[in-house]
Amino acid sequence: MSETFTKSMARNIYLGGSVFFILLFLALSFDTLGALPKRDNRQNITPQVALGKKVWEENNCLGCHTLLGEGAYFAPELGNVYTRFGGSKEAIMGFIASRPVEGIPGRRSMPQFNLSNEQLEAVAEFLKYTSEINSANWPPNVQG
Amino acid sequence: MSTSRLIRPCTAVWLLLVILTGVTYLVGQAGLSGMAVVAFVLITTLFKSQMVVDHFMGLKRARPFWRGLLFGYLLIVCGMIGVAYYVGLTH
Amino acid sequence: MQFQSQAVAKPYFIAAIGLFIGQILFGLIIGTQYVIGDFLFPEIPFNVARMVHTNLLIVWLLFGFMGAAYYLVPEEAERELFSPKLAIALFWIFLVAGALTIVGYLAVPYATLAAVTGNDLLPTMGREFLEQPTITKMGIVVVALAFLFNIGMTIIAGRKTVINIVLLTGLTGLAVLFLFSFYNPINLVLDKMFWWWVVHLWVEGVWELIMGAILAFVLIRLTGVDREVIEKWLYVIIAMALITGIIGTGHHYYWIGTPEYWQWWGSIFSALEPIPFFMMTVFAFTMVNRRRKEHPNKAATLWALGTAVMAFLGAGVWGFLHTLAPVNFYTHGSQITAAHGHMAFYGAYVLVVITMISYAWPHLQHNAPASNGRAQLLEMWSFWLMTVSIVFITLFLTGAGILQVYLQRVSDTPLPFMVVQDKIALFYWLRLWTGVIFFVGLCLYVYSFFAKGKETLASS
Amino acid sequence: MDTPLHDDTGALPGDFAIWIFIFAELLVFGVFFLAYAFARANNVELFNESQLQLDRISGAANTLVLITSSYFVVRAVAAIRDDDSRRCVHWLAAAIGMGSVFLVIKMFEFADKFSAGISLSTNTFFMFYLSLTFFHFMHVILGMVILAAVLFKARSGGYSAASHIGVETGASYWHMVDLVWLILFPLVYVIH
Repeated sequence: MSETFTKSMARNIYLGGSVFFILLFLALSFDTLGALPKRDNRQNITPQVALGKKVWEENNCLGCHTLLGEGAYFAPELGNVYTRFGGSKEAIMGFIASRPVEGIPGRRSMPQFNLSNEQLEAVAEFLKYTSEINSANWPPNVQG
Repeated sequence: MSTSRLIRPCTAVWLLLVILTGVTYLVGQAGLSGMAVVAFVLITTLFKSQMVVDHFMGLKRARPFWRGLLFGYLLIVCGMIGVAYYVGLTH
Repeated sequence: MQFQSQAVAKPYFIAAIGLFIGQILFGLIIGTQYVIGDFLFPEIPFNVARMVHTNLLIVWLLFGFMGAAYYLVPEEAERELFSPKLAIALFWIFLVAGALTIVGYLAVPYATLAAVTGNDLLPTMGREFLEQPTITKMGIVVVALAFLFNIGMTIIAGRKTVINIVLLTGLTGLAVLFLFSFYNPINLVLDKMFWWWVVHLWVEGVWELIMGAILAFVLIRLTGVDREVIEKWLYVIIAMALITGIIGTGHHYYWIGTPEYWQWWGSIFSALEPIPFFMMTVFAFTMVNRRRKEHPNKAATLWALGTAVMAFLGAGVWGFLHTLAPVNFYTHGSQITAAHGHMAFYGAYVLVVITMISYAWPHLQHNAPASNGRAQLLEMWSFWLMTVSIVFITLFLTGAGILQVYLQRVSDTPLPFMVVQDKIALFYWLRLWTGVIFFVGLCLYVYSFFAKGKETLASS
Repeated sequence: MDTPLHDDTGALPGDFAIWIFIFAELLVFGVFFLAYAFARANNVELFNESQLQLDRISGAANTLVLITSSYFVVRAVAAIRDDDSRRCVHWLAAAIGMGSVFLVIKMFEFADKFSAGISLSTNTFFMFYLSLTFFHFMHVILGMVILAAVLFKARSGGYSAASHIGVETGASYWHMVDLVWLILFPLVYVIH
């Protein structure tokens, strides 16, 4: 190759290119923050939802399940579980509360987390709130 | 640089680009559409872009490979835009 | 070894490999739980074992990166490390904090750990890969800052090579972006959006700088190719990585509540993300082909080339497979994602750390440029065993993923998750057995450190 | 002197590093253009309707502005090949000036759209319109920064007829910014 190709210009491309795309990313992120209120269902964030998210986190639910497709792939998607369970918070609460301590022989088993009724309701409310986030029609169907 | 010519080659290219831009604009203003019009606009665009590549970027003096690479790029982009337009017509 | 203080890298490398073994053991546990659901239940439920698996991966890679930095920075800067004592102190702090965290995961229920460590005060736990108690996260920040100080002071006082600067930039970015792990809003969409600022901008951003710097360092040593050439290509490659990777974050913003324009931005830019990996592959092979000397450490060359190829396959090709929004709509959060994750992490980061260890170890241990022939042969065997295994693990998971996506999401009569999991169990069995072979490869790798050869290479 | 060394070798003008960047940018824009074109094919009516709200005069004026500024850059390169740093600086300043005109016109256009409540989330057409033009807008700014850096170096006598690869590097990038707009304008503003 007869082209001139200097290290200092390569460095300039690296620095200039990085700054350029960082700024672009910040600009897009800024626009996203402005667009979120219409999509993220924030009007339904209640203290109960907040508690639900905390219970969700402190029992590491994401260690088995996905939520809006993110998490582990060992157990069903829960972003739409409220819809899948027929819009029933009681069904969700009942499922979590009824897990056998010793598991189901030979099957993937969900631990018994010994949640209080208040915590159960909060988790269900959190999952209801999650199901109402505008996720661009994902998942493709109710099975998640 | 030759100063004996009436007009510098690059100035002539600039003038040509200005005129062709005017034509493209007028096509838009006239509200013309249809495959033939779009083909005309795209070929004009291809021509204009290649003028920039050849005479402004100066790739006319570079190895044919580089010039060909950019021409190929422009051809694919303009061509596929034309294909997409055609697809839109048939929908 | 040119500088005495490079020796502090040694405990880091040992810890890295030790934790790597732990990571794979827990990988085998969760691989088993995939097919024998109640395996070790309720003592070690899947979520705990998986958390140990992924957290050990992150921690051992960080040990590897730090060890690599301690080894290469003095040599590049041409001076002793600013403070070897600090480096050793940080090693023990990090190791003990890491070990305590893992013990915490295994000894008590996660909710108890959260309560004990005061997650109420600043809740940051329970998010994928960032499960560490808040206090551990703070410890990580402190260790990272002290580490950066140590490395930074060394670089400032010494020769400022491109490799050192790029490495320092990458490590600084790693530390700075980790701060977003402390931001955990109740709004789930915001939470997820900024969670990716840690996770994506790590693995598809600043970690690539670290990887590029390590690879460039090793290639200069192994091939004897002019530093100028390697350094300018390093710049170009990481420039491409950031140009495509930063906006490429958008491929995580398709379905989590963020606006739909990310489907376009994310698709377009992440479709170009294979380019830097491809360049890295071409770069590594070109440099090795143009080598000006025959370095006796053949194993290190193999690891380096393996890094370039496997990073391209895992991060580039398998990433591209499901990165376009219309495809990702069906594959998001399926076994396809798992397939990509396994090969990308192995190819890009596991291999680059091992490359560094493979290059540095003979210097650290024997003060020789290479281990004996038998040790190298064992290393190469372990390379092929682990690499072929990970390729098959990826293929089996891809097979599982394709079936899962079809049965659960595409077909006219979508089946429930657990029904589908039963139907694709065969692939999980295959993955598990391949994982066992991977573990054999890893054992062979560890054994190679102790292998005695007939011939002993002259001291450098 | 009128045929600098690199002309004989058939090398790309300027530093090869910038060409790697240029090819990468062209690739991004190319993919973006085709994404627009095929998204349009699926939404012809929406695109045609929304396109009517664009200000074609601004678009055309900006095309002329960019072509002219590119022309000025050509003259700047010619000047330095004649070993005339002073004229080179003048032409570069003129080119940067035209770049600023582009930015001003574009900002009026953006302001007009924003005040009409149009955003990235309005519809697919405006998503593309704003994305493409804003992405290009940032490139104009980057190009101006590069030209300004070249200008300052030229002003301090950093280039000569024998050594002016930096001028060609900046010029090549600026022409790329022009080139992309030459396709963007008919694609987004005219074709319907």
